[in-house]
Amino acid sequence: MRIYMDYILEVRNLNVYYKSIGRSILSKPAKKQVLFDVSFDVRPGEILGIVGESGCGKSSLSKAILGMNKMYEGQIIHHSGKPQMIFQDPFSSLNPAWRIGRILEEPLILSGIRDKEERRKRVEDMLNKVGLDESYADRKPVALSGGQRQRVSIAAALIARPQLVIADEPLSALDVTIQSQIMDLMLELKRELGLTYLFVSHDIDVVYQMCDRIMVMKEGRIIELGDTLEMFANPKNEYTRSLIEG
Amino acid sequence: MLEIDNLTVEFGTKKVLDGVSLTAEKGKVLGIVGESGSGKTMTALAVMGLLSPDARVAEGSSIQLDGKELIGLPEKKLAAIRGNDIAMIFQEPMTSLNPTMRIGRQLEEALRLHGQKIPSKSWLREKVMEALKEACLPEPEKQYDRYPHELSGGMRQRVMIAMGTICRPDYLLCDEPTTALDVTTEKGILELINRIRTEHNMGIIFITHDLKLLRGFADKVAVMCKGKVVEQGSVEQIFNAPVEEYTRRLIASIPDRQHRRNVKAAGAEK
Amino acid sequence: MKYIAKKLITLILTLFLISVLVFLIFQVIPGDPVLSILGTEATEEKIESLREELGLNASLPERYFDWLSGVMKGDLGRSYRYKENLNEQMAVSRLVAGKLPVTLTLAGMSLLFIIVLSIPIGILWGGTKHKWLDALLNVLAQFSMSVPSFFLGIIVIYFFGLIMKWFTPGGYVSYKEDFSGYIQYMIFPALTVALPKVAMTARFLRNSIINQLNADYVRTAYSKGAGRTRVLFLHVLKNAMIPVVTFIGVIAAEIAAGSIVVEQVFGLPGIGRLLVSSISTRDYPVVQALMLYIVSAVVIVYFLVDVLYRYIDPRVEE
Amino acid sequence: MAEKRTKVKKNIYFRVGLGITLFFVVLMFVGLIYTPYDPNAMNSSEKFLAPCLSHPMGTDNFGRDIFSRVLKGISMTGLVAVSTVAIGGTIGTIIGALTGFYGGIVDEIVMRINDTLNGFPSILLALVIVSILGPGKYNVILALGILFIPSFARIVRSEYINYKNRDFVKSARLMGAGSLRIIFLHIFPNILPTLLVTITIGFNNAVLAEAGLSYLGIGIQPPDASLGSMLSDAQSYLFSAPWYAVMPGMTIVLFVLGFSLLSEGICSK
Repeated sequence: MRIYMDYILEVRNLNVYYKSIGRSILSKPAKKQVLFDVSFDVRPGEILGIVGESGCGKSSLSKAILGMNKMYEGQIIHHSGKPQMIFQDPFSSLNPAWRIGRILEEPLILSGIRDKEERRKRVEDMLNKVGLDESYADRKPVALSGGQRQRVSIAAALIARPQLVIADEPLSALDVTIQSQIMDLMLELKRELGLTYLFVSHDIDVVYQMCDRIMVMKEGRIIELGDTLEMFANPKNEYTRSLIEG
Repeated sequence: MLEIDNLTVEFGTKKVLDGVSLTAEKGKVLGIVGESGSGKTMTALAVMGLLSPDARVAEGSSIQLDGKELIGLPEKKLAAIRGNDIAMIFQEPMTSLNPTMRIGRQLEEALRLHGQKIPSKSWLREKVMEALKEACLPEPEKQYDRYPHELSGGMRQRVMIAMGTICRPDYLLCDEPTTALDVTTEKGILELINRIRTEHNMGIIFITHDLKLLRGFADKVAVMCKGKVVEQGSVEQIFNAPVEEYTRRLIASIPDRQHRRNVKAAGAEK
Repeated sequence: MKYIAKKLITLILTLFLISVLVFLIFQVIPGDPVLSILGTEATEEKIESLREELGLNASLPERYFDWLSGVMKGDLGRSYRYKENLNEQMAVSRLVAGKLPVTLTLAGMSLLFIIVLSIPIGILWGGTKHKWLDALLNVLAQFSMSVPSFFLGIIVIYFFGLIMKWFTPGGYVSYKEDFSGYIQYMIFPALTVALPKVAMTARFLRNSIINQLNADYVRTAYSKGAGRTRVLFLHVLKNAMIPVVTFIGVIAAEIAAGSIVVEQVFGLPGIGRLLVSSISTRDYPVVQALMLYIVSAVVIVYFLVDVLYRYIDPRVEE
Repeated sequence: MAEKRTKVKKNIYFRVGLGITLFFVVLMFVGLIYTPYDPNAMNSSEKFLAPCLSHPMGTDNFGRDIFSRVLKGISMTGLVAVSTVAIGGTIGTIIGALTGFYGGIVDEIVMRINDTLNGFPSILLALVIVSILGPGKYNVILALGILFIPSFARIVRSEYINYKNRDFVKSARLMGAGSLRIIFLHIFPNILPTLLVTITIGFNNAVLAEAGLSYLGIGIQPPDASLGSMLSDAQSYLFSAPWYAVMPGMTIVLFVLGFSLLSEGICSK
């Protein structure tokens, strides 16, 4: 085994299955395979893009890595603390009954920070980091715009200092102008907090600007993986070229 | 000519549209772009007279179709125009068709509402078949008796387009018809709309939030923000020499690869 | 078809569960059935022979299957209170058979009233543009849903019976003697059961119509040039009626509950009244049988409504 | 906050409903400690008095003051309904939350039992339980309490199924929140409005069910006063003393109307 931390995440020969809703509780639920022998590594501090059309298995991959779907064969080796996730739909990723302050305090409570004062300070500090002022702490998600909510859900994901963050289509539910602001925010936070992103998206242009390396997926398989600039200069695979020309 | 002049619409005290002036011509594509809440859909609904009851069209607003004023027309006359002279298609293909009525019958209804004389049932069926074929729907005979939920998003949008254009209206309002579709189907729908425009010399008013869609598609572009038309002009003028700051920012936000790359690289040295 | 088969299995499963539940409830009752039949001074071997005859000594599952097979064959055991003749207890099935048609007519007529009255009111209510009419109907509905069925019965008796004299309160006429008189009398109890349910169903239909009116396909219909009435009747009504079918199924249980009380108010010799009297006299075989009948009927209505829902809504996949 | 307050002000149902409900809640507590006359004191000289100043609701066939009996009846019915909703509500909510959140076989079984209990018309199940335990207010409370568990369970379960797949629950789990914490701390506050409406509807059904049972004579037994039993006595004197039936009847109607307007107000807020 490697002694120094070469990789933050290693995935070896991963096959992921889904329970298709069985006819009824009596019959055995049929297993549908969605990922076929996926292997790749993630280096600390990089942004690895996972791109492909809807249904290519990229969300199933992120769910398996986060432990949300236990039905898989193969290995997923984490070399970092608990990975966190940034969700696509800003309207569903925040608890509508809680104030923003309470939402951001929860990860701190769960990571064992007892002192209320320290938690309050870190919540305010995080709000500023994502470009919102402290007064937002008393508001409820319903009073915020899509872009502001996405900033809060990013804050919630990062406040407990994770190392690996999986962003599953974080921009596609937002307006174009807001998308670029969120992109800048994510880049800034990555530099400041030394994060590693797994950036899942169907939009090749967004992935091109954000990611150091790109993994192209189709029907549950990795069909190309490599450095962003090289891949855009001469895509090896036909499908990748059609995605890039778009 | 479809002329919208100083259209102002208020919801209670909030001004949703403020002095919107646009003109659309037959055979040409007028693109309307703006973020959500900019009033682009509201403008289309105002033209169709489908604003919700608590919306108030202010004095001095005017929408004229070939010289005939639409604002203030009795409901009966407006209904005669809808679908026949001006038609509209919507963003959500999933919910825009009646879920419990067969596709064929929903298309027939468009003809029944405006066709003066319907010689026979078979004429009606044949007309619908024609429209379905024109919209490039595979096996139109089979589609006729299907229900909406049995079709894919793209096919449903094609049915919507067939339904909108079956009575050969002069103008077709398209409210973000491809936003809910994936990239390949989107291209197909845009080609279909273009073909209908040229074949029937139909005026297209294409509403979208995605400016880059209009680049190779629209003749004229109007940029809307917070209920006002911020800028309008030919597609070249808007893309190459935008006057307003807001338009420039909109264009800048089109993920232009090289520009963002530099921002990322610049940040890295810091 | 597969869906119906699956639903049939769940129906049988539920009916089985009901029979077990009903059976168990009456095993847990304090007091010995034999004593309540023979009375306390009965001699020892008389008690023993009756105990044997009723099979009370057998084990629980045996008694259950014995009871269940009896039910299948229509033999629901013997009543404690009612006597066939001097020394023989009245068979429950015969006791019930005489009274079942009364309750069935009551439930049937009230269901008819509910459908006939609530649909037009619901359409008027959902489709109307006038805010005041909507508010008025809402207050009326709230009011009629707050009236307990027995109090409503008393009002109907007082108003229609005593003052308007449209019927003679307590003047029940058996269907055997004078069928038209029977139906005429039954109208009033049926109305009493139906009224609160009419309000509920009409309001449910109103909300369903308003939901549909906000759907995108309505906007498409208008954009095709359809008028308001065409949209309401041709497009919205059919979609709005689908959930109403299930709703009517759901209130089937409440119609049964309503009939039990209203039979008491109007003095109708139905199984509801029999049930109440058997409970107060602790005549458990009768109570057991009636419960089995009522609950099975309600659950079967659920099943039928579920299948009907499947049939009229094309969207529902296999 | 100002915008929210005007919405409440404009909401007539809420205000009228709250008004009537508070009026009855006050009456409920008053009835516990004070009544103008002794509700059971018979006074043969004052039989069948029409509503007058000394007897605002008139007197019954034994000359008892109807207003005092109605007052006692309100507090009795109120107490029964409150305890019923408390029992049925808490147990039903817990069952609904657990089956909704965890799902699986347990959920299937509980749902089957729920369907079966659903088959029982409300009155019938209460009748059966009362026939086993015998009438009297404690048995009525127990019977109605059990009766309300399935309806609460069903409504709470569907809420939990709706919320359990939401992203904020997934992110809570990723942060290390345990299931119980998610059920009661994260999801529960979101279902409060629905729960509140179910409680008010439950209260109404409890009042109607108790009155029904007492009317049939197997609910609350004398000497405890109950609006239901008063109505069954009053029915035989309908022609000579209609107010004897109307007074308790209208009290029930207003009591229930108050609550349903309140619940209508809450859910449209």
